[in-house]
Amino acid sequence: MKKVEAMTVVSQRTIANNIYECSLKGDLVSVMNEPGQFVHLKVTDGIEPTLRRPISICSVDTNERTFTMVYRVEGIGTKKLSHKLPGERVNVLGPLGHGFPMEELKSESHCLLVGGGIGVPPLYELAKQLTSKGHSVTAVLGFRSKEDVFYEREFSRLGPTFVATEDGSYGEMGFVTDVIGAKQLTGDCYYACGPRPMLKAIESNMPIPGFLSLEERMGCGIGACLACVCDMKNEAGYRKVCSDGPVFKAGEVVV
Amino acid sequence: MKKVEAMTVVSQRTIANNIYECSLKGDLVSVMNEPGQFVHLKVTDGIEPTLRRPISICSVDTNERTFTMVYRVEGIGTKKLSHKLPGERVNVLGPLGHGFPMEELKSESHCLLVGGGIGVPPLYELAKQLTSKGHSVTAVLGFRSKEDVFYEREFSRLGPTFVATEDGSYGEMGFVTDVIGAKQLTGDCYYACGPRPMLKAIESNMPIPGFLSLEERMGCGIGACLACVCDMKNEAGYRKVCSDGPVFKAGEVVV
Amino acid sequence: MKMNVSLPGLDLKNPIMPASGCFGFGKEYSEFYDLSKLGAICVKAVSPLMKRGNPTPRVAETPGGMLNAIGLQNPGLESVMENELPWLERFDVPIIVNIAGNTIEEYMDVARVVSKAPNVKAVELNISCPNVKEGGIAFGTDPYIAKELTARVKDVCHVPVYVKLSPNVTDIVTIAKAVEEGGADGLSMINTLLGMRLDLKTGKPILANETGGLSGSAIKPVAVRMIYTVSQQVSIPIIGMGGVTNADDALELILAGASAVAVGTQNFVDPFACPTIIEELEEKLKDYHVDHIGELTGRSWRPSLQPLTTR
Amino acid sequence: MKMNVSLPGLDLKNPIMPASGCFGFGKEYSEFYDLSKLGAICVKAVSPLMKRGNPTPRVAETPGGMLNAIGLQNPGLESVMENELPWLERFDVPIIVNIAGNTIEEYMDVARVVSKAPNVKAVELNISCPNVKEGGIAFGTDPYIAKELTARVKDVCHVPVYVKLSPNVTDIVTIAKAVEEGGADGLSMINTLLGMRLDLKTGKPILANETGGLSGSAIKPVAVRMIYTVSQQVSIPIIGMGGVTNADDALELILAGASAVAVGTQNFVDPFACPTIIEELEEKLKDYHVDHIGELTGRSWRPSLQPLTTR
Ligand SMILES: Cc1cc2nc3c(=O)[nH]c(=O)nc-3n(C[C@H](O)[C@H](O)[C@H](O)COP(=O)(O)OP(=O)(O)OC[C@H]3O[C@@H](n4cnc5c(N)ncnc54)[C@H](O)[C@@H]3O)c2cc1C
Ligand SMILES: Cc1cc2nc3c(=O)[nH]c(=O)nc-3n(C[C@H](O)[C@H](O)[C@H](O)COP(=O)(O)OP(=O)(O)OC[C@H]3O[C@@H](n4cnc5c(N)ncnc54)[C@H](O)[C@@H]3O)c2cc1C
Ligand SMILES: Cc1cc2nc3c(=O)[nH]c(=O)nc-3n(C[C@H](O)[C@H](O)[C@H](O)COP(=O)(O)O)c2cc1C
Ligand SMILES: Cc1cc2nc3c(=O)[nH]c(=O)nc-3n(C[C@H](O)[C@H](O)[C@H](O)COP(=O)(O)O)c2cc1C
Ligand code: FES
Ligand code: FES
Repeated sequence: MKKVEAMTVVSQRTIANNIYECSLKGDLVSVMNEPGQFVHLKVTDGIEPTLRRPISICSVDTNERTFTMVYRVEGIGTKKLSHKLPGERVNVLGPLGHGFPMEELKSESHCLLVGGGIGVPPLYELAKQLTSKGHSVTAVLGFRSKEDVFYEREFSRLGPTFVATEDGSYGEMGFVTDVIGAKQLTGDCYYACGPRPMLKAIESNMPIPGFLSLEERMGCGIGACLACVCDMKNEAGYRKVCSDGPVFKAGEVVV
Repeated sequence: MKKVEAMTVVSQRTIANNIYECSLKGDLVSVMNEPGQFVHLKVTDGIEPTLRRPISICSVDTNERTFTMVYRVEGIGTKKLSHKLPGERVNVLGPLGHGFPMEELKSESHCLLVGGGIGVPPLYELAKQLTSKGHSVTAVLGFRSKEDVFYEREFSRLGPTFVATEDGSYGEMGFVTDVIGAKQLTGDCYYACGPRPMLKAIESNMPIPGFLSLEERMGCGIGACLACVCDMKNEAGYRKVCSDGPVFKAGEVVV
Repeated sequence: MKMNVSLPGLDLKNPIMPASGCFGFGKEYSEFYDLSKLGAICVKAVSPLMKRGNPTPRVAETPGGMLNAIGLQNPGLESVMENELPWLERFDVPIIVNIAGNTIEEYMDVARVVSKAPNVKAVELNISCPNVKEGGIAFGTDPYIAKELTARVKDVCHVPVYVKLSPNVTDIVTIAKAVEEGGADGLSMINTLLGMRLDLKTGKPILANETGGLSGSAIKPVAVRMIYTVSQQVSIPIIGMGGVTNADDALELILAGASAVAVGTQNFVDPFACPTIIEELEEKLKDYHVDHIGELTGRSWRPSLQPLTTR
Repeated sequence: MKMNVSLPGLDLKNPIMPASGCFGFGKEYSEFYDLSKLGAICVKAVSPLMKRGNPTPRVAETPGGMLNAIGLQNPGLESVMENELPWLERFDVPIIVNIAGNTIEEYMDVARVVSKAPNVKAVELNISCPNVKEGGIAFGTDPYIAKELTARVKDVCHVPVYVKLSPNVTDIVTIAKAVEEGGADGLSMINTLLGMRLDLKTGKPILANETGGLSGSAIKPVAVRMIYTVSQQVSIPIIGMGGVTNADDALELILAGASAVAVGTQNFVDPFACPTIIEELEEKLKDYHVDHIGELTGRSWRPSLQPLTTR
């Protein structure tokens, strides 16, 4: 049976402009094994805010029974989350959804990881697992501006890492797709997570197979409320981002 | 011009079953000089709960710029208040209303103070001010049960103090009116605060002049919304508990 | 046995059930607890043919509540009969099928068929969905149509018929009485209030459908007053819903006049909402002077000489 | 001068005013700040004779909001003319008098008289109070009566007439159009939603009046959707209200279609609510591509080629 757990905050810090990194400890970590899955968080008792908030799992430390999230403070939910201090509890439903599949990779594949903004975090656990399985990774991370950049160092440790900023204040100027084009980056497959326009551009430009992680406003997070559906490309049906995704094979759904 | 202030919690402790004593520090203390006035508290940012909560001023320390409240945890508002730790802020509107009048007392008057449950706190600052002005006080404090009793020692320091409990588990068994009758307590006047039935009984039984402090569900707390009106006894008009009261001369309004 | 409730067609172990649209067809929540614990399950609206629903975003949050504009997406009658209802047979729990249609005939078509499924013990006519262009709410705002619809569905339906009322009306009592006259066996109330949110950056509605249905704590006082008013005017039982998050909220709806209570939005907040409320409710009942929860229904207006609580 | 708004009868320094019933006749709040800062002041409902209102308790809290059943208590026309309105003359601020009556004649009587007071620049007909037995809400649910009332008051009133609509109706557009046809110069919307709370210990309603009017954050999505819908169907301006607690909420109502915004419940939460919102709003305007706040009215549905915000 699935569970929810009041997990304990073990660390909380700012790592970029409005970007926080927070680690939680608890039993649910033992079942967090697919990179790209997310948790659905209740950041407060009571009704303000009412709904849970979906946040990706950024990295997992099974030994310590902790996992880490990286999130941007947007509105009331993420703001309240950012106020949680070590020792306080956060109610966690998860891990939810289907993550980035790695089973079908040939051994020693080379994977291109493309992340934009708060789409970067789930790629980090993916990068760790890919490299530990003997694959190699190249990361292309896009941000708005210099002060928004995070986790460049972490990714660099796992493979070549390129950073793009929209205003050119750090790394390459432009979008991730510009960098990919300019540096002619490629691989056996790609994994991408970020804003819709980025995913659209990647999907239509990349000649190699790939996987896209989608975002959608959610209610239940578990597939029951039908808030988060997206259309399939080639059939009449639909997919739920929360339970069928958030990761889909490029070409499967309408981005 | 009146102000609101984010005052700082300097202490918070349990003093009886579900009863908390909390002191706040700030500039508003300088204008808290009428015993029987109350403050209207916003215990949280946001909408849960939405409204302020009225709590009596129990004692004032002008030198320390602190005042103390004693309150029972009833529902969400008082519960959230009880969770505030020293250093945290509480938004205070006040002091509000009219307190217990002392100007018309002849010198060295004897005053009977009658309090029931969470009606006891405002009488404490009153007792302090009366005795410091040279009057004498006798206090009759009623509670449900032994574990609900508070401030007996504090009142004893200022004058003879009788405690009644409904179940007889402490002090005299019965209601405050029973004690007053049994001990034939009287004085030049009385001041009473507590539940409606108690106030009614006191008003109709006491042959001496007196003052009653009323409670009513409030909106604004300042006289604008007309939530808290009570009828006058002898004329067609009405009074607002928050701004004309909470203290009324016995016989002025319908209790 | 303090908690069981007997309603037309429904023998409930307890008065708590998930509300339609907030529990899918049960599969997802069955991964959290044994659905046999529930008083009943009210499944997502079923229409004759598969419905794609509205474009996304379909939900937006509001103070103390949420807006949804799912638009009655569902796999359609045939698939529900073949896949969803048989799957639910593994649980010892009565199923209520919520029905949506564009025409009276469509409601009849679905009712005729689903009411033959062995575990379907009642149907609920959704005449109050604010999120579809045709049918839905139109049926719920006109007492004549509401009555006619109820009567025609009654003719073809093999199980009792509950009609789910919209709160977006001037006079809910008239509608309630009309469907009672039409032969309804019970009422469900309330569906969502019509609401809307704007994105302050773009200035546009957050929901692709523009408006949506408001649910959650924010609407509870509206539900209480409607159940209180209607329960005094009709003699058929009411399944109450609207903003129930805990046992106290459920009690409030029951005291107002509901015989059973459905939990909607709170399932999203806490997947264990229903079983938790069932446990807490049983515990709370100890504070009340009653042998049976049914005695609390409508106690806000039903005269009684006894004090309600032991405290 | 980005913030001034010109409406029939009203030259507002800014679009923010306290809502009727949530500010008395201004005296209490004048002890907190200079009332001349306000766009306007809408005073408590005035009836021909003094009204005692309902028994207490008159307020109860709900999730994200509150219920009130004040019952239009007020000192009556004469006292308002003699005491309240002259006192308000010390401030440089237009006054809107909210009018309540049991009959059309009563509305007319009050309008005829108050509209002669020098600082009264508009009246607001409260045809939507849920807390009185007669008049009040009845006028607000029947489009024919609403139109008739508006027209008759227009005949005798010396200042523009705004009509305050009830949200407790099936079809608010029909009512809005009816009062527009009746000659209304503007609309105020929304009044409170009908709601209720029960005391779980006694089982009885908390409010002595049983039901009350729901206000506060909880109702904001209902206000947004009604203003959005109505503003597209009428050509008279709308004073928007319902759940405004900060400048963002005010902006949401303006984008939905309001030309000015009234703040109700939030005055109780923060006596400085109105001046604070005025300041924040002026600050926020910098993020919008507009020279004047009026350009934001109805931008949720008004076509525009420009992006709304600079961010
Ligand atoms: C599968 C998934 C994984 C995500 N992972 C991350 C992550 O690792 N780090 C991170 O910073 N953000 C992530 N997001 C986005 C994050 O959920 C939103 O930023 C967050 O919900 C905003 O909540 P808020 O209360 O701060 O903002 P508000 O604007 O107050 O939220 C209001 C409502 O809108 C919803 N909402 C707002 N923005 C989004 C969004 N982009 N996606 C989905 N719902 C939204 C909220 O959940 C809430 O219901 C993820 C979203 C999804 C769907
Ligand atoms: C002038 C005045 C002075 C008071 N002084 C004290 C004091 O010194 N110590 C103390 O413990 N209590 C005092 N009270 C009572 C106190 O205000 C309530 O216990 C408190 O508001 C309950 O809030 P809650 O959120 O905990 O309970 P809830 O039941 O959740 O409150 C719900 C709503 O009901 C109102 N309410 C509930 N009970 C009362 C009540 N008895 N009087 C007025 N409003 C109520 C709340 O303010 C709130 O709006 C005083 C009340 C008044 C009017
Ligand atoms: C996401 C969502 C989907 C819903 N779908 C339906 C539906 O298909 N049929 C229906 O009758 N009601 C539907 N409802 C309304 C609920 O059944 C319920 O009446 C309403 O949400 C109020 O209860 P709550 O406040 O507990 O959520 C839906 C509500 C939500 C939030
Ligand atoms: C205590 C109280 C008294 C009110 N009295 C009146 C009134 O006399 N006349 C009126 O038209 N509206 C009255 N209202 C309704 C408000 O003017 C406003 O329409 C409603 O509260 C919604 O706004 P809010 O959510 O900002 O409070 C009253 C509201 C409250 C809370
Ligand atoms: S969020 Fe409920 S189905 Fe995906
Ligand atoms: S609480 Fe508003 S007038 Fe007393």
